[in-house]
Amino acid sequence: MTVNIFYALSVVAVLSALMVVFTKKPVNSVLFLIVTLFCIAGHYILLNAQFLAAVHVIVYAGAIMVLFLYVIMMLNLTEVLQVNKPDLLRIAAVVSGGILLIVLVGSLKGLDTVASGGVDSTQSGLIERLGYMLYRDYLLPFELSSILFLTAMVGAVMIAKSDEKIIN
Amino acid sequence: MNTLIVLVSLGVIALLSELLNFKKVLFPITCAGLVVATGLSMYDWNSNAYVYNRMLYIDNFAIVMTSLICGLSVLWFCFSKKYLERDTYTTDKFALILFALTGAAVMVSYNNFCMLFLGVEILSLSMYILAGSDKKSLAGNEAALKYFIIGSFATGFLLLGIALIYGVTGTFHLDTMMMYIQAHQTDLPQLFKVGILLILVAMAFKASVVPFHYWAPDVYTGSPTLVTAFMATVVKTVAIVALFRLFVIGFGDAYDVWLTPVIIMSMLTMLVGNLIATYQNQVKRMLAYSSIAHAGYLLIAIVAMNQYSTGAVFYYTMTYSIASLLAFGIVYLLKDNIESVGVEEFNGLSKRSPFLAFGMTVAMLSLAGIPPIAGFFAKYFLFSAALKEEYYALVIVAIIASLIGIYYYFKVIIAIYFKESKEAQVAEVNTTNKALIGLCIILLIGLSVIPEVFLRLRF
Amino acid sequence: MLIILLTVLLLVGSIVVAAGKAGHAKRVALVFASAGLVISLIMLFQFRSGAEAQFVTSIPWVPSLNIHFHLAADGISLLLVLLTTTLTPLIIYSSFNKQIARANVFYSLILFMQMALVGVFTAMDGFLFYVFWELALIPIYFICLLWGGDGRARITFKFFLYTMVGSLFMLAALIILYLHTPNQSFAIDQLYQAHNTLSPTLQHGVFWGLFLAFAVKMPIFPFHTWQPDTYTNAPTQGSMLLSAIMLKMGVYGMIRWLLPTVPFGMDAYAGFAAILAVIGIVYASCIALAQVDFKRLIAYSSLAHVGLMAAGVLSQTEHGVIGAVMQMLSHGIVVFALFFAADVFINRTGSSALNALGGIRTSAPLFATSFLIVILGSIALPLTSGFPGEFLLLSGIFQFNIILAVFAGLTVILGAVYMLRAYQKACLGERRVGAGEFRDITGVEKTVFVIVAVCILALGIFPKPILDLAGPSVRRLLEISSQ
Amino acid sequence: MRYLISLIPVLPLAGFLILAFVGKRLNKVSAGVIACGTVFSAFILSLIVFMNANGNPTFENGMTITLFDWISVGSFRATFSFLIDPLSLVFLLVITGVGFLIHLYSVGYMKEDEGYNRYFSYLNLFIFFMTLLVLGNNFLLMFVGWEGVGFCSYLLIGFWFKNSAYNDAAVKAFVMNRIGDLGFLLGIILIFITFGSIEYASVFAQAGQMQPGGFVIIAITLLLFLGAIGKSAQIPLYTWLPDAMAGPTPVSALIHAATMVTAGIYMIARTNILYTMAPLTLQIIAGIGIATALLGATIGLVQNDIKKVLAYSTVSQLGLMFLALGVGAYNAAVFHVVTHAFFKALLFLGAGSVIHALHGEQDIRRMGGLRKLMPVTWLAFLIASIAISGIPPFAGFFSKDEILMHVYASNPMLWVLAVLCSVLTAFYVFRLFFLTFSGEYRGDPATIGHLHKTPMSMSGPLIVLAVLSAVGGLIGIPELFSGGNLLGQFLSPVFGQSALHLHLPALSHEVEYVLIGISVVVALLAVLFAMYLYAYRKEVSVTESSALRPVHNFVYHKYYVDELYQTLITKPLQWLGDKTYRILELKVVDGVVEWIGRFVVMCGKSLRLIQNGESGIYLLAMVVAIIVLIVTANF
Amino acid sequence: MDNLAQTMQGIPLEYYLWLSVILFSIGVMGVLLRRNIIIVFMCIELMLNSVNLLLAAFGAYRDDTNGQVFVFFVMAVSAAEVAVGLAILVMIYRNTKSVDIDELSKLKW
Repeated sequence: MTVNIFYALSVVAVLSALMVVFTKKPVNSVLFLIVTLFCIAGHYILLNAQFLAAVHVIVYAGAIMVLFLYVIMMLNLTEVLQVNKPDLLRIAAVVSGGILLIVLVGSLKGLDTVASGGVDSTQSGLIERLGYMLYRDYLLPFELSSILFLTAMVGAVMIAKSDEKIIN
Repeated sequence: MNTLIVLVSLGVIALLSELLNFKKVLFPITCAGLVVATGLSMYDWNSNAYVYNRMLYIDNFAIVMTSLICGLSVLWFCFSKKYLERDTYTTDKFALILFALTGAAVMVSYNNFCMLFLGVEILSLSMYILAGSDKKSLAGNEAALKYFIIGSFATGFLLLGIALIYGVTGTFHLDTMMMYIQAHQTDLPQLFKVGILLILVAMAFKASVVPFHYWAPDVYTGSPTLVTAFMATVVKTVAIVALFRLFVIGFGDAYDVWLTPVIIMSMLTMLVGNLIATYQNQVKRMLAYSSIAHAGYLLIAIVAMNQYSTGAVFYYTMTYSIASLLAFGIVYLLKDNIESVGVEEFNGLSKRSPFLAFGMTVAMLSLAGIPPIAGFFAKYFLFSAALKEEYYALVIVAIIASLIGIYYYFKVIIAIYFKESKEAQVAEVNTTNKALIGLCIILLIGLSVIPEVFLRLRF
Repeated sequence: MLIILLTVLLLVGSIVVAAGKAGHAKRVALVFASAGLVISLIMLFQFRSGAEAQFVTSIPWVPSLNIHFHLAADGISLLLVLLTTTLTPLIIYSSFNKQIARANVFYSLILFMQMALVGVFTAMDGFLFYVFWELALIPIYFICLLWGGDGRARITFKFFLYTMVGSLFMLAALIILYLHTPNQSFAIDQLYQAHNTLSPTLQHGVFWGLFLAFAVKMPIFPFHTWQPDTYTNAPTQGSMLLSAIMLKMGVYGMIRWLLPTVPFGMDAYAGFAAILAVIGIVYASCIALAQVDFKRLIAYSSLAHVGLMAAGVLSQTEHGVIGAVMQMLSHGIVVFALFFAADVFINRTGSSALNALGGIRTSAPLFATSFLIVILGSIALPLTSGFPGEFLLLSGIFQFNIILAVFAGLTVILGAVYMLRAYQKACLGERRVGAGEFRDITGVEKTVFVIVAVCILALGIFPKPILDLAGPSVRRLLEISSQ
Repeated sequence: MRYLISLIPVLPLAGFLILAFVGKRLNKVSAGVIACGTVFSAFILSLIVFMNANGNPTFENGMTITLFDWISVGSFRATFSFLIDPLSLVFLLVITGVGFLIHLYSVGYMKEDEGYNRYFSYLNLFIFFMTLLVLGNNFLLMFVGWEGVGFCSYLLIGFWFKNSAYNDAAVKAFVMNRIGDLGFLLGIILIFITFGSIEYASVFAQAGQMQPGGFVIIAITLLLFLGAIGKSAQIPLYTWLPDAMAGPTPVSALIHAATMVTAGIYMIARTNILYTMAPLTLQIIAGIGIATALLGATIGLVQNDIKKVLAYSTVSQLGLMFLALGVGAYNAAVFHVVTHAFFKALLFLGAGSVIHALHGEQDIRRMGGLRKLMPVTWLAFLIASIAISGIPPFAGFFSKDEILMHVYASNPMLWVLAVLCSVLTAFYVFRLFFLTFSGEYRGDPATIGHLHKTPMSMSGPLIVLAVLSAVGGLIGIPELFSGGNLLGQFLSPVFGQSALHLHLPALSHEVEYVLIGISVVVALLAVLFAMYLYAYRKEVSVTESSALRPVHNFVYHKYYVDELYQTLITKPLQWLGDKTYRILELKVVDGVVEWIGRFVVMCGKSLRLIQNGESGIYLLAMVVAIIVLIVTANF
Repeated sequence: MDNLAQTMQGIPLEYYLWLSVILFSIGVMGVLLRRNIIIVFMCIELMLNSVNLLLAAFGAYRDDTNGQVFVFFVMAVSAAEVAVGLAILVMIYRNTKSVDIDELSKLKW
C-alpha cells in the first residue's frame, strides 16, 4: 500500500517538476511547483515526519509560493512568454542535467553503511523530539536564523523599495 | 563566542539608530564595537573549547581569524565612512555589513555543518544585497543577480553534499565526522566521497576558485567599489578559512578524496586568474582576477596541510586583505565610479598625488609578492609549506603564476610613474584618508619586519 | 657592528635625501655615500686576514623559522662592499654636472640601492640574502623607469620580470635547502650542510634554481636579452649601478650560495653551465663587433666579461674563483668608467652612436687618454686591473677544461678587436665634418677619470692585497664544496 | 748592483711618466733630452752591468732581483723580479744601445712633428716594456713586457692618428699580436699546471728531467711558439708587420726591425730547454721559419715602397732566425738577432733619411741618384746592404754563416733553401740600394731642389750603426776563423742544458769552407745581377717583363694573403657578428623571450573569452566541472 | 505510526535517494535551461527541496532527528533567499523592464 503511495507521489513529483521546467508561463510553473511540493510533503508523511510536512506546506505553499505569485502578479509577468536560449545551449543544458543525474546515481553507492535503525523506535519525527533538539542542541543556529531573516528583511526592503518617492 | 553577541548587537543597534535617531554616532559606535569584538575574541585565547553544544569550536585559529576580520572591517569602515553616509540606507548598510560579519565569524569557527550553512547564507545574503545596493546602476543590478543566482545554485550543491555526508555518517558535527573517517579510512563509501567533493565545490565557489570562479569578475566589477573591497578581502578570507577548516578539523584524513582535485584547482586558479588579469584594463576587474589568483595560492596551504599552513593562511590572508583594501580604497578615492576604472586613470598619479601613488605602489608590490613588502613573506610561507611536503610541481606553477602576476601589477605601477596624465588636476586626499593609507602602508611594511609575532601564534 | 652601521647610515641617508630639497640632494647624498666609504675603509683596516667572517651581527628576525638578521663579512664580502662603497660616491659624483628632475628621489633611490647591495654582499642568512637581493631590484627598477630613455616602460619591465623569474626559482631552491638543513635554519653554515640529506635529483633542481637567478642577474647567455636594452636605455647612473655593482650580485651569489651548497648539482651541471657561459663570451663578443652604439657595445662586452667570470667560478678552482673576485672589482671600475665615457659622449654630441663621433683626440686629448686607459683595463692589458683577474680566470678554466679555456680565451682577441675599434671610431681619425668641437673634460669629469685611471693602474700593478684578502675565504668555500 | 739593474727599466719609465704628465709644458729640446737621456743612462747601466758580469759566475747562472709580489694565489706566484744572465744582458745591450741611437735619430727626424713629446713618451714606454720583457724572471712578467711592447707598437703605428689607414694598421698589429698572445697565455697556464711554477729557474730545472717529446711539453712549446709567431711576424701571422710601416720610420727601425719583433726569438732562446725537449716543435719551427724566410724574400723582390721592402726583408730575416732556432742553433739565432739589429736598424734609418730628405717620398721608382746628394746615407746604406747580404767580413756574414752551418748539419735540403733565401736577400737589398742611390733622379724635380738636410742627430746614429754593422760580426767569429766565438761562450751557460740533450752534429772544416764559399759566391752573383739590372736605370716600369707578369703580379700583391685573410676571417667575422646580432640575438634568443611574453598575453586574451557575461554559460560550466570532478574522483 | 515501518520494509532508502537526485537534477536542468529569472528561482527551490527530502529520508532511516532539524534551517534559508532574490528581481525589473536572465550580460571579459 504505502509502496504504491510512494510510487504515485514520486511519479507526480517528478512529472510536475519537469513541467515546472518546461511550461511556458511562469504562473503555470508556480502551480506545478506547488504540486511537487505537496508531493514532497506526502513523502514526509510517509517518512513519519508529520510536523515537518506541516511546516513544509505552510512555509512553501503558504508563503514562498505565494511570494512568487505575488511578484509575478505585481510585475505583471503572466503574459511574458518564454524566450528560448539558443538550441545548442538548451541541448547542452538537458544533456548536462542528464549526465549529472547519471553520474550522481552512479556514484551514490555505499548506502549499506547507513544503519537502518530499529524499526520500532521511530520517534525521530515527533514534535517533542524536534522541539527538544531545536531549542537545546540547535539553539545557536536557531538564533542565527533570526539574524538571517533580519538580514533578508532589511535587504529585501532596501533593495525592492522604490526610491522615487523618498526624498530626504 | 562573545564576539558573536557583540556583532549581532551592533547590527541591531545600527538598525535601531535609524529609529532612535543617533545615526550620527553610528560610525564611532560601530568601530568601537568592532574593536571590543576583537578584544573579546582574543580573550578566549588558548581555550580550545567547543561551545553552544559543539556548534562552534573556538580554537586559536578561529580566534585570530575572527580578530582579523573584525580588524579588517574597522579598516574597511574607515575607508567607507563617506560612502556609507552618503545617501539613504546608511543604517541598513551598516547593519548588513555587521550581520555579514556575524556570518563570517560563524564561518571561521564552525564545528557543525548547520553553522557553516547558516554562516555562508548570512554572509552571502548580505553580499547579494550590497552588490546591488546601488540600485540605479545596471552593472550593480547585474552583479547582484549573477551573484545571487550562482550563489544559491552553489548552495544547492552544498546542501546536497551535506545531506550525503549526513546520510553516511549520521552527524553534522565535524569532529564526529573526523572520527568516522579515521575509522573507515580505507573503505570510505562513495556516497561520502561525492559529498565531500560537492561541499568542496560549493566552498570553492565562495572562494572563487577556478573553475567555479565565473561570478567573481563580473560581480566584483559591477558592485560598488567598496563593496567589492569587502568581498575581495573579508568574504574571500572567510571563504578560504572555512574551506581550510573543513579540511583541518573535518576531512583531513580523507585526503585521498580531495587532495588531487584541490591541487588541480589550485594550479588552475593561479594560472587562469593571473593569465586573464594580464589582459584587463579595468582596475577593478583586474583586481578581481588577482583575487581569484590569490585564492589559488591560498589553496596551496590546504594542500600542504602541515604545521606551517595555519600560520601561512593567516599571514597570507592578512597581508593580501590589507593590500587589496588599500588598492580598492585608492581606486575609490581616485574615482568613485562603479562602472569602470581604467588603468589609465592612474596615469601620472605620481605627479598628481605622490602619496596615493606610493600607497598604490606598495599595495601592488605586496600583491605581487616582492620583498620587502609583507606580501612576499606571505608567499614565502606558502611556498615553504608546500616544499616541505614536496609539492614541487605546485610550487613551480605558483612561481610561474606569480611571474605572470607581476606583469599586470606592474602595469599599474608603470601607469602611475611613467605615463603622462591627461588631466593635470591634483587628486585631493583628506587627512583621514591619508592617515588610513599611511596606516595600511605601515602595516604592509611593518608586518614584514615582524612576521615572527604571527608565526609565534601557535594554532 | 660596522656593517649594521653602514646599512643604517645608508638607509637614513636615503630617507634624509628623499625628504630633503631636490636642490641639495646630490650633495647630501654624496656626503652619506662618502661616509659609507669611510666606514668600509675602517672595516678594511680592522679586518684580520683569514677566512672567517668578521664584523658579525646576528639578530634573530624570525626565530621560529631560524631566520636571522645576520650580517658579516669575510674577504670576498669585504671586497665587494668596498667596491660598492667606492663606486657609489663616484656614481653620485659623476652626475654632478647634470640637472636631474626630482633629484631627491633619484639620489634617495641610489642610496637605498647601495644599502641593499651592501646587504646582499654581507648577508650570511639565506632568507636575508634573498630579501636584500630583491630589495636591490626595486630602486634600480624605478631609477630606470623614471629617468630612462624612450620605451623605458617596456624595457625596464622586461628587465624586472626577467630578474624575478630567476629570483623566484632561487627562493624555491633556498627553501628546499632550508628544509634539509640539520636544524631547519637559514644560517649559511647550515645551508652548506643541507646537501648531506639532499637527494642528488633534488640537488640538481636546487642547482638550476639558484643558477637561473644568478645567470639572469649577471647575465649569462641565453638569459641576457634584457640586458643590452636596459643598459642602453637606463639613465647613465642607472647603467653604472646595474653593470658596475648589481651584476656582481650574480657572480657573488654563485661563489657564496651556489658553489658550496650543492656538490652533486655542481658535479652534474657545472660543466654545462660553464659551457653556456663560454658560449656567451664568444657570442657576445661577436655581437659586440657589430654594434654601432657605444652603450650597447658596453653591454655586450660586459656580457662577455661576465661570462668569463661565471665560467671561472663554475670551474671550481682556486684560480677561477679568485680570478672572478678580482675581475669583479676590475670590471666594476672599468665598466663604470666606460659608461661615464658614454655619458661624456652623450653630453657633448647628444648620442652615443660611434658613427657620430670621431677625431675626439685632437680636441680632447685628456679625455682620449683616460678613455684609452679604461679601454686597456677592459681588454686586460697587463699592469691594468683587468689582467690579473683575466689571467687567473683563464687559468682556472684551463684547469677545469682545456677546450673551454681556448674558447674563453677568444675574449682576449675579440675584446681587443671591438674595444680598439670603438676607440678608433670615437677618438681617432678626422673630426667629422659638422660635428663641432668636442670639449675636453674638466672639473667633475676630470676628477672622476683620474680616480678611475689610478684605480685601474693600481689594481693592475698591486693586485696582491686583494688576492690575499680574498684568498682564504675562497679556499674555505672550495674546501666546503669539495667535502 | 741590484739597484743599478732595477734602474735599467725604471729610467725609461720615469722618462715616460715625466713626458706623459708634464709633456705639454716641456719644449721639444728638453723633451728630447729627457727621452734620450733616460735611455742612454739605461744603456750605460747595462754596460756597467755587462762589465761586471763578464766572467762572473753569479751572473752566468742568473742573478735575481725581486721587487715585489705581483700576483700570488695559493701556490701560484708571479713576482716582479728581474733576472740578469748572459742572454738578458745581450738583449738589454741591444735594446738600450740601438734604442738610444734611434732616440737620437728621432730628435732630428721628428723635429717638425706636433706630437713630438707624445712620440718620445711612447718611445720611452716602449723601451721600458722591452727591458721588462727581457729582464723578467718568470713567464708572466715576460708576458707583461710582451703585451706592453705590443701596445706601444699599437700606439706608435697609429701615431698619426688622423689617418684611418694607419689606425687600421695599428689595430691589425695589435689584434694579430693578441692572437699569438692568447697562445702564449695558455702556454703559461699549462706551464704552471705542469711544473707548478712559472719561474724560469724552477721550470727549466724540472724540464731538464723530463722525457723528451712528451705530449705536454710539445703542447707547451707550441703554445708559446704561437706567441712568437704573432710577435715575430711568422706565417701565418706576419701580415701586420708590413702594414706597421705606417708608423714613423725610426719606430719601424726600433720596434719592427731591431727589437720588438725579435722578442719571439728571445722567448724561444730563453726557454730553449723546453724546445729541446720537444723535437717535434723544433721541426715545426724550422719549417715555418724557412717558409717565412722565402715568402718574405720573394715578396721583397718586387715591392716598390722602400719601407715595405725592408719590412718584408725583416720578415724574411726573422724566418731565418727561427730556422736557426728550429735546428737547435740558439746561439746562432741570438747572434743573428744582434747583427740584424745593427744592419736592419741602419737600413731603416737610412731609408728614413731618404724619406726625410725627399719630403716623405717612399716609392723607390721615384728616387735614384741620391749618392751624391746624401753621401753619408749612401755609405751607411751600402754597408748595411753588404752586411745583410752576408758578404764577409761584415756583421751579417758571420751570423748568417753560423746559421747556415747548423742548418746544413741538420738537413742539407733546408740549407739549399736557406741559401736561396740569402741570394734573394742580396738581390732585393741591392735592387733597393741601386734604385735609390744610383742612376739618375726619377722623381719630382721640385723636391730635389729643396732636399732636406740630414742633421747631425740623424747622421750620427747612422755612422755608429754603420760601424757596428761592419764590425759587429767580430763578437761571434767562429772557430773556423780562429775566433773565440765570444758571444757563443758568453751565452753558453744559458744554452748549456740544451746542449747536453741536443748533440748537434759537427761539420768538418772542409765542408764548412765549401759551404761558406758557395753562399758567398751566390750572394755576390746576386749583387752583381742586381747591379746589372738596376744600377743605371732611368725608368722603372711597373712590370718586369711580359712573360713574368702574372707571377710578378701575384708576388707584388703579396700572394694575396691579405685579401685571403680579409675574405676568410675579417669579413666572415663581421658578417657573423652582424648576423648573430640581427638574427640569433634579436630573432631567436630575444625572440623566444618576447614570444613567451606574447604567448602569456594571448592566453589571457583568449581565456577571458570564456567569461562571456552570461550566467547560463557560467552555470553550465560549473555543472560540467562538477560532473568532471565527480567522474574523475569515482571512476 | 506504521507508515514508516511499512515504508522502510517496502521501500529501500535508495529509492528516496534516487528520487531526490532526480528532482535535484531536474532543478539543475531548469536553472540551466530557462531564461526567466523567476523560473530559475523556482528551480533552485526545487533543488533545495530535493535535498530536504533526502535529509528527511536519511533522518528517518537512521532514526535521527538531526536530519529533520536541518531541514527546518534549510527551509528558513530558502525562504530568506527567495525574499532577497525576488527583491533583486523587482529592482532589476524596475530598471530594465525585463526578467530575462541573459539580458543582463553586460559585465564580461
